[in-house]
Amino acid sequence: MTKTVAMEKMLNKADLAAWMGKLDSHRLFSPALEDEDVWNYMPVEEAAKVLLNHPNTVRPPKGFVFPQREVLYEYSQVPGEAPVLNETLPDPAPAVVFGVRPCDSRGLVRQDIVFTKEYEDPYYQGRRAKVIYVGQACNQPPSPNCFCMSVGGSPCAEDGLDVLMTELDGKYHVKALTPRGSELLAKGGELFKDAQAADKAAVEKAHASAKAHPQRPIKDLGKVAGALKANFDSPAWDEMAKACIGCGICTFLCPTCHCFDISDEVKCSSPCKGERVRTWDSCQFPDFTMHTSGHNPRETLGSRLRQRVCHKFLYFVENHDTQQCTGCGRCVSLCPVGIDIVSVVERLGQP
Amino acid sequence: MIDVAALKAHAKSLLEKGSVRAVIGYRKSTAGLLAEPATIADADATDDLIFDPTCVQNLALYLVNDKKERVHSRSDDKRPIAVVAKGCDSRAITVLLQEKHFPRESVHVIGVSCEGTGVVDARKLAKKLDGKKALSVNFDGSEAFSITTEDGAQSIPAAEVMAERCLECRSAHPTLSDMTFGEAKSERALHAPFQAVKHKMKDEQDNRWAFWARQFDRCLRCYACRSVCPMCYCEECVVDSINFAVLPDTTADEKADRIKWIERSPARSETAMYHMVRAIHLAGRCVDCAECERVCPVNIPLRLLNTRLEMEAFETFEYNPGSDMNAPTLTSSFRDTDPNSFIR
Amino acid sequence: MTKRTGVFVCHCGNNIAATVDVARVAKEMGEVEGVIFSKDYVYMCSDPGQSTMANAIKDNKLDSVVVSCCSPTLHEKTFREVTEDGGELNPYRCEIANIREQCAWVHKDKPKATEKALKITKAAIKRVQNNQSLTPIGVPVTKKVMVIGGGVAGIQAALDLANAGLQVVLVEKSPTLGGNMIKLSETFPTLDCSQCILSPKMVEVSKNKNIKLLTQAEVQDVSGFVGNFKVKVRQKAIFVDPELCKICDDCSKVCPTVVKNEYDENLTARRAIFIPFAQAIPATYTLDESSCLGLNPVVCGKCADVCEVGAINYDMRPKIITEDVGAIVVATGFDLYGKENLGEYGMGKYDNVLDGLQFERLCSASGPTGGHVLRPSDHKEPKNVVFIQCAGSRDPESHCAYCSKICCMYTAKHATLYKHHVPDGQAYVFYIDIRSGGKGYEEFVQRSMERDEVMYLRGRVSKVYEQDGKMVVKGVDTISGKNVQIDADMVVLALAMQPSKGTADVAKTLKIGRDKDGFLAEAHPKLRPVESVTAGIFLAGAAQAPKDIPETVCQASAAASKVIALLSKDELMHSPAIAKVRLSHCTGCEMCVQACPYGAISLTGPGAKASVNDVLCEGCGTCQAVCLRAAIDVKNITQLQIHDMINASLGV
Amino acid sequence: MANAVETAKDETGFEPKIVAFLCKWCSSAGSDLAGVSRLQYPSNAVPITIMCSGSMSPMFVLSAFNKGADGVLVSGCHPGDCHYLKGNFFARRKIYLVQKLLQFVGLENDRFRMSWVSAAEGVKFAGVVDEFVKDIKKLGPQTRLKAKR
Repeated sequence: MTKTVAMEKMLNKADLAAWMGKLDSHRLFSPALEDEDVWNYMPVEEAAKVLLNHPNTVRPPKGFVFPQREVLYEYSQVPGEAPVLNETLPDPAPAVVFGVRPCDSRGLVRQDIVFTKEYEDPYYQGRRAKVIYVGQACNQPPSPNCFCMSVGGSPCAEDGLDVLMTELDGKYHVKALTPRGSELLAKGGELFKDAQAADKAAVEKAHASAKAHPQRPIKDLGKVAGALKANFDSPAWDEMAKACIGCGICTFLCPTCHCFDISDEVKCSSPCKGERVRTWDSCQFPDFTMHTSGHNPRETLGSRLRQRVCHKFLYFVENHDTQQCTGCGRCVSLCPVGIDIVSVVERLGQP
Repeated sequence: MIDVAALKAHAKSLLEKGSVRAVIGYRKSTAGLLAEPATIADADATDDLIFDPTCVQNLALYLVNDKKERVHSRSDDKRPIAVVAKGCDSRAITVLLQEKHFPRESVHVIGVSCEGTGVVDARKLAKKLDGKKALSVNFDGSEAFSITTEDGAQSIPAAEVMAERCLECRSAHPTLSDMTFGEAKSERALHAPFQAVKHKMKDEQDNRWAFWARQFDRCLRCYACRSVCPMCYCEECVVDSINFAVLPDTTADEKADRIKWIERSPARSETAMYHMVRAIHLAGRCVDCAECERVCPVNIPLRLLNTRLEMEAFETFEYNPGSDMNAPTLTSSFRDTDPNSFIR
Repeated sequence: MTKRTGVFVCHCGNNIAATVDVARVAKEMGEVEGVIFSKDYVYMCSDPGQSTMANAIKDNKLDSVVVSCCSPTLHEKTFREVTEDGGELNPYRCEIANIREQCAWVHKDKPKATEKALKITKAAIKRVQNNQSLTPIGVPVTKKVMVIGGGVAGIQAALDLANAGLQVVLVEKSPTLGGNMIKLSETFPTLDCSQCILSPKMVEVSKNKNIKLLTQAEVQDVSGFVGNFKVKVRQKAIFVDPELCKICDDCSKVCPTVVKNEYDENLTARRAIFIPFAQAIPATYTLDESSCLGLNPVVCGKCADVCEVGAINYDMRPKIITEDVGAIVVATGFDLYGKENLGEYGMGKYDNVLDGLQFERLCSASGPTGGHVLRPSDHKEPKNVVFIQCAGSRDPESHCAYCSKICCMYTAKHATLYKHHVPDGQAYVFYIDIRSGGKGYEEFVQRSMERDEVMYLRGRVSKVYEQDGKMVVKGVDTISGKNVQIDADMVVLALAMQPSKGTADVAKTLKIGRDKDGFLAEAHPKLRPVESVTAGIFLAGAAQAPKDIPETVCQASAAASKVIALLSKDELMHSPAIAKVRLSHCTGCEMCVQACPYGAISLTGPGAKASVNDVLCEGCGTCQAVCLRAAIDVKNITQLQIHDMINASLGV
Repeated sequence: MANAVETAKDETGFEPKIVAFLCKWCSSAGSDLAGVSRLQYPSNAVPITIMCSGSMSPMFVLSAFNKGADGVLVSGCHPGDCHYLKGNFFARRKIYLVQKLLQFVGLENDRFRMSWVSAAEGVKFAGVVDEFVKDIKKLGPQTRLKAKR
């Protein structure tokens, strides 16, 4: 990835709405309350109301590029004739997503690996090309269960972002990280002032203080993969998964999880007409690995917990040389029964 | 006030005597304030057991899971399993017994009374503490919780931070148990039963639809509500993508002929259908443990939906789920005097 | 899923074709997935239509067939036979799409009706494509019949059945056969003596080797199904051995207990040990436990002391008798409408207000007065008698809504008989209408008016009371429009008929329905009037509806002939379209067991899962709807099939 | 807003799609009688004959709405007249619950209806369908539970 020279600017908090106003060629999204207590990325309806003071959103922003439902193609067949397939590649209007936490953008980088590295998924890429991510550094931990630093990230990490904003006293420090990001800043024109040395110092201070917030550590991250491999057959998996209810919260809300299922949605049975769709799936669901024969290689909750943890800390590391966990803490906070991936890694991922 | 030490001792003696395979109870979690369910087979580990207002989960679920696991493991250990059960949990166990899900002798119910209060609602508590992190919550008499934060302990009227369902609970004392800890307090519903449902019913129908459409629209289809529900013990759910329950003699046709009532897409129509099927299948079986609502990551008020028909069961059909393990179920019985005027 | 479906669209002449574009239906259905043959024809049910269908099935190797035509109640059987006989295909591979009664006949707009016919037919195609081949289930039958009730209906049915060579168990609640009919004096319109015509039949029952008579017995429990019922009968102890009893009456003479005699409608008394009447069958004395001083020689024991043959045995105990039978005839008869309900006519208050049956006893030679009409209060001959019809009948506000059917005739008979007994007396009849349909009935009524000078007054009686030894009857004659007052010596009420007291219990035990008035419900009011809704259980006599003797006998014989036809086969064929459990999905929650109207489901096998008794199951699908796990389905109308039909009917 | 416009537009030529689940022994026979009597009623209701109203699974109702039904009718034998003794009593309780749920979620009350129609009530059957179609026409198309297809 080629890195352009970063462009650092300052924006008055009060001018955020004005900047957004100049981006009307794009659909704008920012974290907002979807319902009581439910933070989600919502279309910006009134820029003045965007405060960017959100805790961690319930959903990560992965849906912009990997929606829960993607139509792959439409099919139809007149009896006696050949079936007609009509590929439906997405062509969304360009969008800017504000307020993306660095852990989530790091999740995006991992999604990129999955959907572009070995196989270039046109659906993913079609959307990815149209979304610009404006990140926001976490001056305060947005969740009590943050552990980004334990998995190689940081509250001000820049990977996957086009722009990183850091809130300073009454201002935002806005750093363009990609050409797309620079363009975005350019649209703001006069609203942005060049960052001065004092500003840069303030940002560094803010970032340092953000990094200083205590997080739950994972010792020896480099040895976790090996340890997990060694503990593959440990009875502790079953024990730790005893309380697991087998829902999809941890995976659906994970910024890196990317598994899907493909099914046909029949619109009319005769003449035959329908859509082939790809929808999110979860390794925690009992039907995920179910064979037609009735055999299920991952029948137990323990084996499914192991799959989730090993995928993130072992298999992905082996295949792509990085963890597939960015420490957002959603799976820990939202697990109905307190299954805690950090505890699991501590217990089975240490030599 | 429940004597947790006595509870631990009872669990310990059960395991020491070998009269149960394991004890399902609560222990402190590393993930946050709320307790986590613990299945303890080692007598020494019973010291981890707790019982306080953070013990929100309905442990009846783990009896269902235990049954599934045992089928898989083909264990021939016939000893019962012990389970800590609050009033609502014990009602759930009663419904499971009523539906012959397991025999009475296979479970040793350690009843715990919520006495005058109930369990906390973590969201309410977080609001009440205004950002401060609660480290522990304990019963403080029959009307208050003692809450510890970094700033020390404070007593808060329980009603302010209690789960909604506890406020409407009609029987906080276990209806079925082999051993009970805590006092039976009969008068305790702080809110009128079905208050929330009745309030919602007053809305205009179009507004109600707007409300539910908004809820259904944000459903993730993570199925946490189904997974956490002790009554959702079907081998195969209407929303599952494939045939689950497969026996050696299941034919290819049977597998192919799986009816797709609901698509996997998180579209409003499909999500609405999923939640309504669940609600109708829970009619007369829902014990209002409200776990579905608690676990929902996007706060869909599922308790409101699922108690709607419980209200009918109770008020129209005089049926109270979890009160009698020998009664026929709500939908497999009828009375000549059932409502008829709604029929043309 | 079948792959070679044939569709046959019937014009029904112009009946369907006038409103449905049948050619279009045939064409469009030909394009539905899996349909390889589709044709319309002017009359599918005609011979050429049937052969078209049979040939098409064979020639195209069809594996499923839809006939789009009239209601399946008319020709489903026909087309399934064609499928099987001509097409050599399992008949359950044929389904009917009703586009006549449910479409062509009820709509006028041709395009719209055609749209609907397309949906109906497509739904049937979707259904039939998932039909299985089924074979009716053969069940061996028990060639034995139980008849419940020993009145004229039960007697007639039992005799007909026994004479056809079937074993019969005749169960009667009271100590003797005869029912209500044996209490009658003469019968209309011929005035032959009731006892004279019924007694020989009663004797015939007792002599017939094929009939086992159980008196003082009641059905307690019924299980099983058509062809194979198991009936538990509880027979009271009678404390007298009928084999030994010589009917000498020594016991009765010494019995110290006197109670009202129900065989004389309480107009006389009997002892605790008694014989109902001289011709009673079985011909034996019987000891009524409820009025006996104690069945104990220490307390009384007089009857046992005097019985020379030692027929009396206080140690007898009730017996539970279990009978396996193939069919059941229910003939539990009628009771009169409760007297207590008719306070306005002074019934039950004044001795001289009688009901019809009491009047019969007064007229009967074997009755309390030896056949002389004397009024109960003072045994004087009444000179003015008022007969009131519709006492309790045809009064939806306060009594029975229905017409009891026989009262017009028996009141005419009563008035006539009275005149024969008391030629100088005057009979008055209050009536609403006179319903005298029946052979010789109208003539009989006319004769009572003209020859016997019975005074018919059209109108209701408002009040009956006693004054100076007379029964004052106040009413209105609606023809003259005048108020009428008659100072009568006696009043006779033609009380409504209602099902006998035990009928409700019997219906519950047998699981057969009753109508709104409590009479036993027939399977079809016109076409199946002697069958109950439960296969193998038949109805006879006044328990089904008010009826007179000839009609009762007709129905009894009809029920018997239905049973004879049913049991003429060695095996009964049961519909194979029954429930089937998917064991993989069943969790054994027992909801289906609780809901099954036939008790056809039980939990069996390892893991205690639901299992359906093929013969008990009627295929209603109640189990299917209560099952939360889709673990039970009715064959050939499965949830998958209904799902597909819903889609088809919505054009999805 | 868009919905309101669509509804208004459709009101004139709107032909509701109705699924009518009829029990075989009473209501289907009753509709046959309506046919034999040549009674006229709107063609919107497509009959599906089921064995007994007791076999009416709530799933069928929900599915019909999901598949785009504007109205669903369930019709069985009068209480006490069930061919299968008591199937309709189970149906009555279950349908009552389904109806309450649909209403609570906000589906218009008039879209789901149950009736008792005996084999002798051809006139009643025609009346029930006629009235149902009229009521649904007033409501316009059912959009709330319908899947987008």
